[in-house]
Amino acid sequence: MSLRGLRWGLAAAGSALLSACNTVQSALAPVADESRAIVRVWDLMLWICGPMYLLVLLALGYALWRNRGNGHGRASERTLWFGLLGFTVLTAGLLTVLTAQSYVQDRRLHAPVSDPVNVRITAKQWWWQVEYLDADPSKQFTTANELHLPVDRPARIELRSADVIHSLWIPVLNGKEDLIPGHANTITMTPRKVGRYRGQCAEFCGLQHANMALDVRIDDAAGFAAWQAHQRTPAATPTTPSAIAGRNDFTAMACAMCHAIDGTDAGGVVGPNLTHLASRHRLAAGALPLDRGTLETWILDPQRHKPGTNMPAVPLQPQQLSDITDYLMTLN
Amino acid sequence: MSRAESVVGDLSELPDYNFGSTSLGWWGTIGFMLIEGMGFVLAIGAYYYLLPYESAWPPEQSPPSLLWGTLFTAVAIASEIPNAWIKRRAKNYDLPAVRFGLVLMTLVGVVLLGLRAMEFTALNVRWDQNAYGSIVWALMALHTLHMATDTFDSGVLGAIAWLKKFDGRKFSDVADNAMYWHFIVWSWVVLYVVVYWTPRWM
Amino acid sequence: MSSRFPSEVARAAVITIALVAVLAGCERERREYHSSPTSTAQPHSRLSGLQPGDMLTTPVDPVGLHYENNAYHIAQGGRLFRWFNCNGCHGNGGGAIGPALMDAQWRYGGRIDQIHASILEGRPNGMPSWRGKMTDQEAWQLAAYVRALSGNVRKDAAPSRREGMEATPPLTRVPSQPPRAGDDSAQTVPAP
Amino acid sequence: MATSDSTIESQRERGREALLRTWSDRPGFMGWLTTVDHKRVGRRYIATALVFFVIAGILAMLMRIQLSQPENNFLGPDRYNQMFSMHGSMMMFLFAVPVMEAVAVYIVPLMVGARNISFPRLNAFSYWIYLFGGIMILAAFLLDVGPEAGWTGYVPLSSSDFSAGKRTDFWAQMITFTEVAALCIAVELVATILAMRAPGMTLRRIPLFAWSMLIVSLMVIFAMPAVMLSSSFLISDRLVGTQFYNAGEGGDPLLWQHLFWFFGHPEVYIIFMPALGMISSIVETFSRRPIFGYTAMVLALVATGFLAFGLWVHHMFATGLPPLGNSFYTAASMMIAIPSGVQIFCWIATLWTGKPIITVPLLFVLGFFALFVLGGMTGVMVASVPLDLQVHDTYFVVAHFHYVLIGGAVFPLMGALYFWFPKFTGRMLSEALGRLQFWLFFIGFNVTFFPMHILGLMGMPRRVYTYPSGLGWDLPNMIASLGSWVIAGSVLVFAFNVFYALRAGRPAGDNPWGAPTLEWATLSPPPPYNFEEMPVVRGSEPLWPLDTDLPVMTGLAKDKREALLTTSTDALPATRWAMPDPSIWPLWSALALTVLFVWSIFSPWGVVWGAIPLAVVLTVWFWPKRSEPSLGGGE
Repeated sequence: MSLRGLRWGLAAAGSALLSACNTVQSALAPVADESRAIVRVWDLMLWICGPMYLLVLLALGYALWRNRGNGHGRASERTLWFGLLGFTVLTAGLLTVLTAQSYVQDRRLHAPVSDPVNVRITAKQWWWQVEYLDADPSKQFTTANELHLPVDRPARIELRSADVIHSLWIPVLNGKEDLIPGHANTITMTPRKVGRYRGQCAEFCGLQHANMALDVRIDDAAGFAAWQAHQRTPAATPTTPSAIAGRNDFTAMACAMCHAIDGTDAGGVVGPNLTHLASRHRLAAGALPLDRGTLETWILDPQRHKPGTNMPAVPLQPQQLSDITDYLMTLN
Repeated sequence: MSRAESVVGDLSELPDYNFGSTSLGWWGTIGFMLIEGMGFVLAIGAYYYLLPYESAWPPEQSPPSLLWGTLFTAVAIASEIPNAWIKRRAKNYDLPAVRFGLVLMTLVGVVLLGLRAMEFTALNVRWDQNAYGSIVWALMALHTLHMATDTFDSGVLGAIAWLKKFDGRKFSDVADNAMYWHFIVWSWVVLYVVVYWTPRWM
Repeated sequence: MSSRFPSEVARAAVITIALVAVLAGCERERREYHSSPTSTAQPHSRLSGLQPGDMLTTPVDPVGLHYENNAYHIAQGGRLFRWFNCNGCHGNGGGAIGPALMDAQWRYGGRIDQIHASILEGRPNGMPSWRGKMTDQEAWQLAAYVRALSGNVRKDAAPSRREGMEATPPLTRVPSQPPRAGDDSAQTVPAP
Repeated sequence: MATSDSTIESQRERGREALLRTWSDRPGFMGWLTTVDHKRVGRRYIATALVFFVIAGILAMLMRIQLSQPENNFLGPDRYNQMFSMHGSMMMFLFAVPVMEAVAVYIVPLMVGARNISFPRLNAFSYWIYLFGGIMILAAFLLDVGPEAGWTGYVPLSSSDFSAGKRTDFWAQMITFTEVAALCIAVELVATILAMRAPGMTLRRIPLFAWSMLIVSLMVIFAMPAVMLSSSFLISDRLVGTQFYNAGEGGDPLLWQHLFWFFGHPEVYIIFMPALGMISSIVETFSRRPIFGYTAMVLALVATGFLAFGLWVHHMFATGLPPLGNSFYTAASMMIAIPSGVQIFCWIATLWTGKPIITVPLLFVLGFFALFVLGGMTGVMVASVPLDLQVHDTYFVVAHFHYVLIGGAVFPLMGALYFWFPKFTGRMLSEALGRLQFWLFFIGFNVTFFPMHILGLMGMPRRVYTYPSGLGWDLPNMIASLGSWVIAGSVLVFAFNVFYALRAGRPAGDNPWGAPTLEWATLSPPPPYNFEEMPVVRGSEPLWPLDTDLPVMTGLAKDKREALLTTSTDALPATRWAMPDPSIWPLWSALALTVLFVWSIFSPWGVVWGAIPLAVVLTVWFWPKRSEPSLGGGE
């Protein structure tokens, strides 16, 4: 039975691996109340199901071993019936324990929260529109593909879909919740650890389902406040000649049909809001890291990096391309 | 070469047909009634699943007009009388009665299909206007499909009764056909309440 | 051993089909992300339907056919039609400030290349020129969708009802209305 | 004395010749097209299903190549999406369900001692419909019109707005094809098991495989209408603009998920409960004792059948349904582990108290224990709402259902094929090659699918055509991709084993394994009439002890096709039922229906006009003909 050995070995190696090198998108590296509650369920499951599995296989192995050499194994039917009864009762009991644990932890996921950060995430093929809601409209702002949350404060996220069904999944914070046309779902998460994490669309949503990631940042209270304040400001006005040319091109050309940059004439609502593009860390919903080079190649031919994305390759003169890139890189 | 056999009985005296659960025709009919019944149940389920998604039911239209639907229901229920009669006659191997009855049932079916056509004109909603219209049309179409098939069956059986040798096996087919017509009629009565009266009670 | 027959039958079928596939291919279904061949010649559609002598016709831009036969491009066109707010003037094709697009009336030609030109070049009395505001491919996709609005589309490529509030009937059920008025647009694109 | 023996013997000989004349198919290709023999139909059903299995497997290999390393460019997103959609759809609709029903079509009538399946022509019709449906979807796929929204086809992604063209229509129509085929077989099996059992085979003596097929057939009858309804709604949404799933016009995308999973969850049990029956046959045969706890086993099967319909919501925990309702479905989903546990216990107890002989069929059953129980454990995990919210739609779930479906269904199926191959063909498969195949399959399977548990927990969603490096996903994916080649190897070994056995396999006697059920009481392969005289059953293991005579009842006609119908509970002889002769009309009807289905993909009028030829051929099918006196065609 070296195989089961191998399997458990693999399992151990695997968990070691994942705790070692992936803490940004692992369900077993929880940093929020909700995800920790879920890991409690996981632990109990492992401790009950693992031994049960071994028990069954040992019983099977023994049944074969004791009858080796064709010796007839004996046990009266009556004993067997008692055994069956006992086994059934045991199974039922363990399942009851698991159901109870599952129910208790599920309650935590839906516990009401006080004074949450209110965010509305709208999923679109294939990116996330992130709106920070506020009683005071002037304090609301919109960004994309990057979610900032303060540590030790619950966040209440409204989930909307603009086209097909998507599913918001940030494993380190909470389980997933679907974004469904015509349905208003919400999910709450209470981060407990500052850091940068990763979320991803978990419901198959078409050609670029694979490249629909969400960059998640848990900031300390001060950092979050600063970030918010900055995001509320309109876009920086370009100073260098190339950036100025770039802005003029941007607003005059196809770009402005889809993208908005607050404080300019560009008011498109089809694509991501670029007001503070340069302050983000990833491009095209996580498809690329964000720096001047990647941004330029992205604008040059989006279909090469994200085949099927709705952003077209706008024909540009080399000069225009570099101007626009310069301008966008000033939008921090 | 199979193993040694010991003869313990003889079957040659058994009948070569039967009515009910010792005839395969009966099992076939039951099976397909179960399948189609399940289809109706789920479609009705979908109807009531969609209902709460609208503030009013029907959303903007007025409910289906009662005239044709009610007329259809009346005729359908009335048709149970000849239907039960033909089933009884079939069990008595009364060929003339069965011949006459099958023709009658076929005609009834044709008349009902005519009435059904009128019903579709009086639903007051198109299938592509909203989900309400879609599900109403779906329920009606589903039932019409099954009614049309059974009418066709009766027609074919009738033709066989007039043109071909009609043995006991065929009589039991007639009985099964009558059983299927019960299903058509009573499943409709349920659908009638759903399609015509739910909107009025909502 | 008849049990081997079906597998052989299936295999044979698959092979023949593969050949068919190689020969035919399925223009209708291709998802083209990278921008396809764009038209070089801009057809100058006349501003008047009147013309001395016999009706003079310019050939259809083959690029147009390419877009017109592709379900994916037509669907993308429908998306752009909403995103670029064509509804603002053309009211879901029913017409408002701008002319209706669901009828057989075409002032500047109902051929796809003519519509493509109308979008990019603009037309008198209000239709702005979108050249530079959208890519050539997007214009072609829009043009293909606009033709579908009046049923001028192969039925197996036409989009059906769309998600959301229903403004137009499903284009699969719009009766085909070949362009009537307008100049050489009377000659419609032959459906392959 | 000797003379009388010889006269009896010659009488039997003449009887056999008469039966052969009556029950044989027409010679040649025509006979192949017109046969209504459940054994020939069953054999070709199995063969076709295995071909589809191989094709779907090749698609899986290609996907594994694409995923073997991050940011791979072997397949583009469009191709990849079509491939995983095809893989899922083919495995579920064209392989798993059909192959199980196919084995039943062959075995069940023999097992209950019948001359043929209850509705032989419907059976042939079912096969043709299934074949044409499969060919249609493959053709569509090769023409770039393959499904692209996954085997679950969730709306609105599968709506015409987001799946332009005809791809999804072909997929939905393929479902209609396969469901029609499956429903026909379900009705046949129910009728066969409840009305055609050998005299004396009371409900308490029905072999467990027949029991499981009876329950599976009933589940098919109650589950499949749901998916037929949902796919019809989808097609009409896409074709004539109905609004069932359009949230903007009072419809709801979740209606699809409810209907689909009301079918989709029982579907899993429809696939794996036949396997339970196969396991019981194999375990009983090779532990040389009756299955322990027969009653408990039957009750467990029935309980599973019922519970399976109460679980569908556990595929929808992430859609935001009311939490309390979800907890209810958690409880129900966990409960289904109890009947499974009961059966596992009974099998182990049977081995425990028997004389187990480890042959290849039993080897595959042992593999089943190791894999299915693990899949069952992860099943308990995904039943828990909070845990499911993490692993749902990740590779953890991919691992889970492959352990349940391959470990729980394909391993027993392999065992069953080794077990019944002698009956199918009269020849034995090689044990040595069998063991080689088993170990390749077992090792390859674990290497491929175990790492997926880890991938899922590490946050890798399913249905992604590529993934970034640096998330710790690279190594497990590479391991999984390598493992898939080992599985491919085992399939090749199996193919060779079959090929070799058909030509040079050791001839098998009537009952090479010394098994207790009736299918082993006749020749291998069985004659067209299955049994010379109707066998009579006096216990739950009719052929044990092996050296006793087989009690039979004589008197069924030998000069025309007759089968014996018995009462449903006590199996008392009731009717000598005339069975239909070979006919070409099931094939024509299947073709007519195929035309209707394919036509309706392109125009709703296809349903109307296509119905006319269909009605014509069906009428001819049922019209009494001279060629079939027993059906009242004669004068």
